[in-house]
Amino acid sequence: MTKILSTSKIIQTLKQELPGLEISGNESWVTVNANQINKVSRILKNSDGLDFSYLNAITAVDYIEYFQIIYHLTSMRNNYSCVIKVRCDGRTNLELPSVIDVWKGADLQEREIWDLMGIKFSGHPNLKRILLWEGFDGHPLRKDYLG
Amino acid sequence: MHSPLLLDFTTFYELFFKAFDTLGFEASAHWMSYTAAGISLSFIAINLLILSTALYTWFERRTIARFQVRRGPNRNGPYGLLQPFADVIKLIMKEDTIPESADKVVFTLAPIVLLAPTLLIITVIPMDDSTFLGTLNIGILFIVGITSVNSIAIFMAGWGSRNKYAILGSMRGAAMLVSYEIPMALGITSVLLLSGSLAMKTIADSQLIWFILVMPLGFFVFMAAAMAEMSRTPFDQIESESELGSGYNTEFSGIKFAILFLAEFMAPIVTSAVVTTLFLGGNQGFSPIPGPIWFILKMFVVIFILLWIRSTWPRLRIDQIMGFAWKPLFGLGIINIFLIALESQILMEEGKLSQNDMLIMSGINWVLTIVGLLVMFNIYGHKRYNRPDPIPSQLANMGTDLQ
Amino acid sequence: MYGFGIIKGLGITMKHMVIPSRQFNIYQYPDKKANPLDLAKSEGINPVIFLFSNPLKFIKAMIGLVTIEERLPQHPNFRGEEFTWYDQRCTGCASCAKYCPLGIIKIVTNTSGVNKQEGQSYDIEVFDIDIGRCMFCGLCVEACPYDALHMGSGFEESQYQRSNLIIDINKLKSAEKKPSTWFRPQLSQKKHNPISGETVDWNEVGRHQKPSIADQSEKWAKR
Amino acid sequence: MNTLRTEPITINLGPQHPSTHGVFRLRVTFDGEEIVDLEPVFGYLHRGTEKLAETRNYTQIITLTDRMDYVASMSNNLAYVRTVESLANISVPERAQYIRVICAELQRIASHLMATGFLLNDLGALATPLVYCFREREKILDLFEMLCGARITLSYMRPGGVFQDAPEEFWHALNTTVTDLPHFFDEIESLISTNEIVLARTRGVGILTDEQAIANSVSGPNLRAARVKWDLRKSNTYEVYDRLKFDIPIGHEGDTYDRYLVRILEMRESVKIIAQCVEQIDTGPIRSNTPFFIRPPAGEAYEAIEGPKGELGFYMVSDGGVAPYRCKVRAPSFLNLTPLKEMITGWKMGDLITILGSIDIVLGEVDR
Repeated sequence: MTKILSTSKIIQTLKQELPGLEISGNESWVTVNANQINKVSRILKNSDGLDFSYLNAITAVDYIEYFQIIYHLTSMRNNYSCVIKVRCDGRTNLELPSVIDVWKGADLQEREIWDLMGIKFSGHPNLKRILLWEGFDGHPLRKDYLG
Repeated sequence: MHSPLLLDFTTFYELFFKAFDTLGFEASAHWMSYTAAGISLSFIAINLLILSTALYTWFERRTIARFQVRRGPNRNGPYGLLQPFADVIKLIMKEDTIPESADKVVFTLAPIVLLAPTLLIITVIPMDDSTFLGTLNIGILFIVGITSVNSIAIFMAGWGSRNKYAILGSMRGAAMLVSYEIPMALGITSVLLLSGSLAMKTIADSQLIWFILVMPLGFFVFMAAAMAEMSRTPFDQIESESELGSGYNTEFSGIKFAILFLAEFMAPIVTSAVVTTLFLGGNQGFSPIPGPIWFILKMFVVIFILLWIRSTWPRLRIDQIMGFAWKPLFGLGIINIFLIALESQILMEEGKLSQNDMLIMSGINWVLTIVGLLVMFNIYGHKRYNRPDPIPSQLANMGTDLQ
Repeated sequence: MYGFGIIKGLGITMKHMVIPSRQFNIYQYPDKKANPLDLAKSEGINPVIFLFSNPLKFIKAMIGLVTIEERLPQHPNFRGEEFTWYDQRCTGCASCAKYCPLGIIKIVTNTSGVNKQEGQSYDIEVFDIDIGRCMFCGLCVEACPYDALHMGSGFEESQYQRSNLIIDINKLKSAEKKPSTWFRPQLSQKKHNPISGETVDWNEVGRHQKPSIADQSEKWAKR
Repeated sequence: MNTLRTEPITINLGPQHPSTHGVFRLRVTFDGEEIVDLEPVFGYLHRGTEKLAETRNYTQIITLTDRMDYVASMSNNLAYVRTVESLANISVPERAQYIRVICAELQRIASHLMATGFLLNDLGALATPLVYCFREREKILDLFEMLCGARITLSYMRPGGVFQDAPEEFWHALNTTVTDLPHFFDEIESLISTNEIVLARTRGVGILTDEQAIANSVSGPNLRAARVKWDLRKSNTYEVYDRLKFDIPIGHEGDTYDRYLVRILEMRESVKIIAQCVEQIDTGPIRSNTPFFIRPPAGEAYEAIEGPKGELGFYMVSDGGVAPYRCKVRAPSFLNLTPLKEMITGWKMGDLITILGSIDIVLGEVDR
């Protein structure tokens, strides 16, 4: 069974590596500050105890007041998983550091999130609409989009 | 021995001459009967060939369907025999479009240029003791010369239609057809060495033992080259459906497409006729069945093998095809020529080979071919065939407690 | 051995071509070319007698001009078109309309005033199923609490106009009652076959018998 | 030869192209026959499944999941209902779990047969292996027809089980199919696996190394072909997979041939799994008592299964209502396309088609 890695260990490691990091968590997920997700992901991938080499999925959820980006990670070598959440406040000009330089698998998923949710990923080399055509008005997966 | 088919130029000429002579054209009867015989004979030949092509498309579709556990066309007419005619009618009734940016002259000419050489080849095939054109004493040279026009026609079709897929297909076609001329010529040369004549009829008659048995290697080289020349699987790069859509004929429609396809499906018939003449002893056979029937039976066998191969093998990549032409096939062709030349030089007496000589040759050649191929396969294939057991990557570990 | 793989492949395709058991197990929809033996069999006579009694047809069959109908084999569970609906069982609860993921069932009911004791207080005026948009998921059939709606087994319902694809209440009432056994274990237990079998009456398709008025009143009295 | 200059040409491969497996489009730049650049263009089959799911209730979404990976509806159903069960804490009876596993494995065989057939079609084998594979797939579809009345869009599973028990004749038909299939695999392997033309076309072509595969979130047979022994059926076992014995085949180096071979080997394993399931299955209920309008408590769940194409996951957020607040699909074919450029660049036109065919995408899932 893939175990869920205890979030306290993740928080501990992250705090050690990044002293000024805003971080909180409950038993099933860790919430980190949006601006530092790139640095966090680098630590998550490269630290010995964590070793989250595989990015399962990136999901964005629209909670009206804020957007939540959820990273599902798996460590294939140690067979455990974790969930990292990032909060993005506001509804316009949302921007988040891209994790594509850590996990290449984020490429298409970040493009999809930009396309359907309208969250920009700074540092993504090819942030274009993916499922809809260029020039499409609005981001359809948002709750306020009325097709 | 007189031709039972009567499809002989001299016979026709004499018939017309008699007719014109009795009608009173004394002075001009010669050239008039010459023209009339030519026109009527080519009319018959072309229509026969087109009809047989139509039936061949039906045969091909049915046979491949059988290989694939399907039924094939079976709705139009008994056993779907009218399907090719339905196809032709549909194609003729379709709008004949020419792309706006196409080179219109080249585009229009391409189907005709592709069809003409294929039609011409049949004139020198000795179905019986004579051919349509009488005995042309350079028959095989004529065939080699006339088929080289194909590459130009295919390039014309691709270039003229100004389509990227078409140009890719035709570039492949031009490169491939030109390359495979050489092994084909090598295969033919080895036949010529034994028969000592360029005339198709003489080649067929000189086969006291069929040349396929005398020189299996030569047959293999010629067959592979011929398959590439008519771009059949595994060499169908020119119009590889899964890669280029349709290749050089992407932009063609209507009657032009029909002509292109006519030429394409005529190629196996003509090629099998050539193979029958060169390697399967032409119209040789035993007596109750007449020669032409034997010829057609052998053609059917060749066509069937082509279809069998077509429905089984995947296609090679373009660079592999080119490599196959220049590396193994060219080499095998040269080796074959040397072998045949050496053997015939030793065995030939007064420029003639007896049946016993040919038997000895076939024995030596078969042994040499099989041993050579086995050695080559072992050297060439050993590395590719055997692979060690896979080693799991160290990057993942599902836990040892499972299993 | 390198070089023999392609020859082995040729053997496999040849095997498929020549072994008849692989070749003649092909269904031909909607009809197949009948050979004389089939025809004689279908008419129930000896092939030799058939040859003499009907030589023209025999020759026609020989050259493949005679066709006989052939249907694809179909399991009774098949969920297809031609919904079977029993108006005697339907109470107009509109569960089916509510469960439909696409919302293509339209029901309009009216109080009829008849049969109030039996619970049929609703008169169904409109019952439209737009099978032009239907995806035959069967959720409506699964939802029906009184087993009034069943799937059918057909699939040849093409029409020239979309409007013809709407099955209205008259069509449903007049349609042949051959329900599919999909999600109806009571029918599959009876080995009902919608393709070749009999029509089924409304009082045979229920999961449970409808209680009579006497039963119901007794039940109420016990309370 | 510096004076001889060639010009690269750009070709639109698709959306209408015979071997892009649907309406996929690739903007490819060729230098002669060699590929120097390519850009995949998605979205020609985008139907907004995730948005549609937000307006339907939990049972109705099952019909939407059928239409994502339309050659493996059963796996989609399974992944979806597992997520709903985890969200709403629904338990599943044991018989239903076995039936689900049987269905998922049958669907895996069907999907892999299609992938194999189309790979050979892309290689140019004139549809003969494709027709043979389809003939076998047809038998599996017949089984599904017995089971749930449909052949492609099955909608068989429900949160809390499956909606109807398998009829008697299903088990007989399943037995014959399971005994027949290994013979067919032998046959198709002797037709394809040792064919020198196939070897020449696929060995060493389009190599995806294990590091690349993991970094690019590749999953399923493509990941295992790259020597990574990772299968969610073992690593994160679900349903009754922990009671079944099976191997996880891996490839040698991650080329096109390995991706093909891993699929064949996986089908053989699937047959073994089905045989074990048939042995172990017991009578019992097939569906726990679940309402049609499920109202899971507010929360979220991510459940993934090993689908035929890879890790098929659903992430669902519930706000306590009858419809999910957010339903995200982790589509394996979509993510398997991430390393496409790395794999294809530098190869020839013919290789592009075979590499794309060996990745085994389904456009309904890529574009959702």
